[in-house]
Amino acid sequence: MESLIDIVLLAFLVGIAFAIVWMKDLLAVIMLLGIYGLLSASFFVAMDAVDVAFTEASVGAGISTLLMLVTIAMTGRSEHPVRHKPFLALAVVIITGSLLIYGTLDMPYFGSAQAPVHQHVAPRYINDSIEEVGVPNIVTSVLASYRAFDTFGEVVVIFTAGMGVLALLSVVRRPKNTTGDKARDIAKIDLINDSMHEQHLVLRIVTKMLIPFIFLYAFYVQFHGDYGPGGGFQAGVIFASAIFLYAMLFGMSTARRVINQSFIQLLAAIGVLLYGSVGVVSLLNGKNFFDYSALSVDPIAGQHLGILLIELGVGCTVASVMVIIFFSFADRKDNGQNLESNGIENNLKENNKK
Amino acid sequence: MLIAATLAILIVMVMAITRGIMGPTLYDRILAVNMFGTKTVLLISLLGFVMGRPEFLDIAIVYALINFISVIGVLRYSDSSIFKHSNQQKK
Amino acid sequence: MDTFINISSSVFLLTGSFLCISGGVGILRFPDFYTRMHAVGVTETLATAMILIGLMLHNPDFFVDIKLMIILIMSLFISPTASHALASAAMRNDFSQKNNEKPDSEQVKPWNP
Amino acid sequence: MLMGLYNYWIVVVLMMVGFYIVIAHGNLIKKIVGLSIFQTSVFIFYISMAKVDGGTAPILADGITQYSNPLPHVLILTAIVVGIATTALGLALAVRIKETYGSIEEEEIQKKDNLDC
Repeated sequence: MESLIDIVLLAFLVGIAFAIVWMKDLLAVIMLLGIYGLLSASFFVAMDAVDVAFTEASVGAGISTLLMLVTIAMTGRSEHPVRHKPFLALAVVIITGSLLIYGTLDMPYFGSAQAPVHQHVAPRYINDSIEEVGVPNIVTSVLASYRAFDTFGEVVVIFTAGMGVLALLSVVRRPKNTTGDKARDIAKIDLINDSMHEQHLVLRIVTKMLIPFIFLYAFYVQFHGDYGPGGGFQAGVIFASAIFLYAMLFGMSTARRVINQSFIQLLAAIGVLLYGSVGVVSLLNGKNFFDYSALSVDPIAGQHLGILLIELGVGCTVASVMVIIFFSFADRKDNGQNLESNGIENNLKENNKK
Repeated sequence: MLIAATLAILIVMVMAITRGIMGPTLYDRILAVNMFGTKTVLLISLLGFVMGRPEFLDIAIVYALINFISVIGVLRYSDSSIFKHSNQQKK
Repeated sequence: MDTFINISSSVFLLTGSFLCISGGVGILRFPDFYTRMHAVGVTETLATAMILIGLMLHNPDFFVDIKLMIILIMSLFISPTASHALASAAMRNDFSQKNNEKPDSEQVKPWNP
Repeated sequence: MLMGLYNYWIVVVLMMVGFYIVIAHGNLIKKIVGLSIFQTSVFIFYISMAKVDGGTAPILADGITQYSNPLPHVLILTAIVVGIATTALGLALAVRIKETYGSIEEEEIQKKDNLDC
């Protein structure tokens, strides 16, 4: 049964990948990419990787689809046909692919317990982590304790990517003392937003009921990560997606009023700092960097405290970076639209004068 | 019974993927994605039972939420002016 | 009692599977968007509820049942809302049945190597 | 052998599909989609390697002795989140290119660059 599910899901993935190559409408491509994300996440569940499935579900199917949608709303949705003949590309791909397949012939078979991957450090993690770290979820204990330095690097990469997006896409704020004309424009935009809200009455009410639940669930995932699938990465993404939902239905200006830009930037930095400072504290107490047993008299309690703190740091950083990225894109899009509509109005005025 | 239900859901997934690839309109594709997401929630719940560790239903909850959010996102951002513009051009 | 619960669980699961498949046939075979919408929107919620109730009966563990219940309540909220949003968005964009048969973009010729 | 290596062959096929999109298509968004397919194929490769026959998810519970390998799961978990962050950076670059050049097609960008020179 399990191998049947494996075969079928992978066959779906290949079918969708070929359909993505074939399609020219980028919006359809992105819809298919959403299905692709959902499918690969189900595949991860079938392969026992519940934590990975958790992350892929929220990231691959949710956030990356959203970001790509906002982007193609700015850049246009149809792709030009490929002009030159793709024979060269096809030849390169086929040769590389057949070499890789030749390479797989030496690999240990799928699922064999004697494969070299399972011999080196994994037995130590599986057998000893409950005594050394005291957390039932082995993935969390490896992520947050054994390989904490590695994870620190990943968090810094995420932070840097967020700052990069901010540097590329941040829009210049309007000066506060706007003249009457501009103020009227802003009021008009707000009016348009409000009228759009009137149309989505059902959606707004259901969303209002769902959002507190999503926040609660994000906290559950954050703090239950030691005992089940979950942890800072997943919780951060879920937290951010609740904010996306709010921003999409109630308009960016309302969301901006709820979430302050400088506060969210500060929170992203605080997450990284919290993570790093846990390491520094254990260094000051005379143990190795990220050796949490230095945090408390009882080593297991120290491990628990350390994992809790760094997961909190990861959650803060991931959530705020995702919000920063999404807000940058959405702001960019709204501003572009306002410029466009102003341009159209000006054109109309000129035409009327003529 | 669990296996029969799982097979049924896999078959429905094929149908949803076919509709998602065939189109022909944007809304058909969104419908296919939405349906696919719901079926994924069911598949994950069933997989937990088939594989004998049903305590991981948290993932299915996330799927339900994310599915909703992505449908709202598609509707929100596919209504923008660029798309209307291209529609008008077509007419 | 056990056999009764087993049988009712099987019945729920099979009914749910049947509804799923009928929705799937609907999305594949119906001629235009609104009828497809109808097929999916109607069967989806009921099929989800049936399969989840079947699973609940299948497993008497308390926490698992609570989680299944949460999924059930959420899908009862979410699927009709998503269907409603989709249908109303289609209506608003003047997406009448007449121009349904046109593809959504100017389909470029398929790539053939 | 067919069953033993099926997953890896699928991974190779997916990887090559992503690679093909990246080198043969001119649209920048499509290229990013290709990259993300490539990325997912690597994830699938790692997770397939981690699977042990008869094992279950690496969360300790009573009465279970065989677990799948947790190390690839950890690597891929962080890689997914880093992947979305880098994808967002790529999309931001695409948006800026659209604003500067008025197009995200590789050929048109090249043409404009040649005109400027």
